[in-house]
Amino acid sequence: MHEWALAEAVVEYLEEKRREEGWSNVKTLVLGLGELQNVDREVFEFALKHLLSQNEVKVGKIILHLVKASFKCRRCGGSWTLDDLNLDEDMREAIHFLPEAIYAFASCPHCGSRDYYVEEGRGLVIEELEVE
Amino acid sequence: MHEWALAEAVVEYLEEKRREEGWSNVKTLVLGLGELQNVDREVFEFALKHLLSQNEVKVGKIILHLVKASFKCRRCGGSWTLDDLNLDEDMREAIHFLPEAIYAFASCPHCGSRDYYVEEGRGLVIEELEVE
Amino acid sequence: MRVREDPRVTAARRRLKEIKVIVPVVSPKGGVGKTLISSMLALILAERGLRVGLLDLDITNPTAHLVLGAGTQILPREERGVVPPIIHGVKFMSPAYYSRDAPLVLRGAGIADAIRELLAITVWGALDVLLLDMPPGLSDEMLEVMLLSESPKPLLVSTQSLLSLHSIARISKMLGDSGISVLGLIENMALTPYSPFKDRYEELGLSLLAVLPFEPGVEEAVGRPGDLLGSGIALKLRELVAPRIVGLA
Amino acid sequence: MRVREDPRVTAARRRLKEIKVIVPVVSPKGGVGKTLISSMLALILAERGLRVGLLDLDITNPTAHLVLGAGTQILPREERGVVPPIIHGVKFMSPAYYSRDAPLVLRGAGIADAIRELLAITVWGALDVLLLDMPPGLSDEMLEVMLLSESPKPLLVSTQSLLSLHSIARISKMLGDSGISVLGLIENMALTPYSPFKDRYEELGLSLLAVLPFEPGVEEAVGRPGDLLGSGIALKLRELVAPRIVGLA
Ligand SMILES: Nc1ncnc2c1ncn2[C@@H]1O[C@H](COP(=O)(O)OP(=O)(O)O)[C@@H](O)[C@H]1O
Ligand SMILES: Nc1ncnc2c1ncn2[C@@H]1O[C@H](COP(=O)(O)OP(=O)(O)O)[C@@H](O)[C@H]1O
Ligand SMILES: [Mg+2]
Ligand SMILES: [Mg+2]
Ligand SMILES: [Mg+2]
Ligand SMILES: [Mg+2]
Ligand code: NI
Ligand code: NI
Ligand SMILES: [Zn+2]
Ligand SMILES: [Zn+2]
Repeated sequence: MHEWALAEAVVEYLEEKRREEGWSNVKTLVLGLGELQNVDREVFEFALKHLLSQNEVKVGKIILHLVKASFKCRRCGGSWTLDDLNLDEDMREAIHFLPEAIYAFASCPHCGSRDYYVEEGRGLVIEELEVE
Repeated sequence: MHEWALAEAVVEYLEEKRREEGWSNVKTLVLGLGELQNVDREVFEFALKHLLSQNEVKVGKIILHLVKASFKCRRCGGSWTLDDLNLDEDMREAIHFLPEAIYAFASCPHCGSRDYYVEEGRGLVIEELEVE
Repeated sequence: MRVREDPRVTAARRRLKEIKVIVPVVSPKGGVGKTLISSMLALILAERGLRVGLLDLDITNPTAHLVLGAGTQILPREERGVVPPIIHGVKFMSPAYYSRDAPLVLRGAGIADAIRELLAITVWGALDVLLLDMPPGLSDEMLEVMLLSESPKPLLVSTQSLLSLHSIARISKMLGDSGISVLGLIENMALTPYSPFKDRYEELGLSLLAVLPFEPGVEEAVGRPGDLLGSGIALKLRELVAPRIVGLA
Repeated sequence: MRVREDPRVTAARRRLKEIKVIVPVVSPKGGVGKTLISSMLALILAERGLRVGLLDLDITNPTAHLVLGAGTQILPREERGVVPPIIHGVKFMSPAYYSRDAPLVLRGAGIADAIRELLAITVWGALDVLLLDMPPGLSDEMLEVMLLSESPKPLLVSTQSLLSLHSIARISKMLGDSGISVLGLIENMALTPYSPFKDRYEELGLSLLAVLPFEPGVEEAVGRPGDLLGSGIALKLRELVAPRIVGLA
């Protein structure tokens, strides 16, 4: 359940922002969950709500949405997604904790290069923060 | 006059693009000259036109414009420009050849950190390429 | 501010704040003994009863697990984060748990991302000391450490070679400019027990904590914490370096 | 394609295409002798009459100029690009000309930018061999080399330690996966003239070109090309390694 640590990070981030910027509540919080990190959405949402309930920051609406992972090769320019790779359970588990572990397991399906980047869908990101 | 090498790079780039994309001429070429690299505009323009005259790619209009250099600190978040730094002639000369040499000479004027990046105006960039 | 937009930065900073002393073991050159020294210091401080963590930040080429004989079979426990396994009294975290010892080829941006992720999710709990086994040089790894921890106390490692001295001078200048105070310097793999560069270190404002001899036998002790603790190097680290860290913790 | 949008990539590729063999001197670990070996090989090949270039790609910690005794006073000549000074017959290029030996702290993205710039503007002319003195590890530097040169022939350098062997296995797997054929391996700073890892190298498909002894005197020859060429290590490089490169050039 390292999803708790990720939820904690979001809550701590909101607290810090609030102190710095002086607003009182969050109206809407939009979080992107990168497909690569494969966060357990239910656990994460539960943790987030639980932590928020014990915290001073009040958040009105939480929107979570999955961001599909896409990759692009610096050598050949090719693109691909997770569906194009053969990652076993064990690898997916390692990547869950450390998304960069993917560089140990996968290379560009077009040219074999390891020199590629995650265009979108790496991990947890705060996409929008509407405050009042 | 390493400006020749930079002009050559642009011409070779246009040739390669033309072969790959199959167009015949460039209508407009817009180049940004980063303030940090401090390219001699006249020498560069002369070299570029000379090289183009000997080359198959025909370019209608060339627009060169200076992009002011700006920096941002990863540690304190502060911003600054070249005017805020005290770089002597010798340093400016080194930076002319290798813009990253600036990291040897300058740190963030707000907090002293070397962990900053060039937001804009590093070196030569192709900003627009209108072809026909 | 760009860095603040990343919730992992907030989380990593908070977690690192709970640690009394953070000691990145640094050198401009590789192969000078950073991994051996950081691992042995972690074992020695744990032996003394301190709460010690060791984090391998040589992301693309982690080797501290080999020195500790940790294997990568026992993975961190998942519990409100990832809880590092305890190896001979040391809470030990490494990217090797996840890369499974396959080659991890990453550009700097990926290295920085990996470091933020590890620091955001690793649950060290209350530690007296966290040792960081750094890769050679000053790049993304060290810049991330300087960004995420409040006042790291780098321990520099060098050899008795001129090239190494030259590079140590560069690195200590840069750390000084950034307002970081260096814990001290260890000269490793020494062929003479007296440093030929004593005066130079003084000029640079570096305190030479220990000169560790080249000890061929140490190679056989790699992977065996008990044997490492019995080596001549361990003796010196115990006497000359550990007390400095204990003093800060 | 992202990389093609950078005119420096086109220019760097064209310039590197004019060179017969490109030999990055690589190791996962630092301090194993890459700088010494790449500098000495450059001197040896030049002595044989080949047109040789040496480029220091250890951007944040360049030291090849110290080994060659090149100083950083004589700068490249500016002429339709930058023309590297010739040191003892070797066209020598280094970021140290521009960083003036101050500490250059760069994240990976800056390192990649610096490499592209240097490769786009350096006028090597027709070369038989370009040796690249690489930093330890596989990161931006090596990835840029793999991106910009068509078929580099890496020369791996290792020591007789288990940690180094482990890392060599990782690196050679990664290079193989990327379709790069390794020139061979040098075991450096050897304490025994016979490699303890011969069988392992064979399993990995690596040809062991030479075992270079640890030669304490070599330290004094650093900075003096003539003396370096007279060392025992030079003798071995001349006999066992140089012919392999000449054969490709
Ligand atoms: N004092 C020493 N005597 C003998 N061998 C040593 C000594 N210090 C380190 N070594 C060996 O040297 C090699 C490089 O050490 P390592 O700790 O991996 O360096 P780094 O982490 O700086 O690259 C390893 O094989 C290690 O066992
Ligand atoms: N065979 C050898 N015998 C003795 N000293 C050596 C030998 N090879 C390298 N050295 C010394 O070891 C140190 C590290 O070598 P260097 O070439 O800088 O390694 P790297 O470039 O891999 O970091 C230098 O001081 C160098 O002079
Ligand atoms: Mg190490
Ligand atoms: Mg390590
Ligand atoms: Mg080197
Ligand atoms: Mg070097
Ligand atoms: Ni989890
Ligand atoms: Ni110029
Ligand atoms: Zn590809
Ligand atoms: Zn700052």
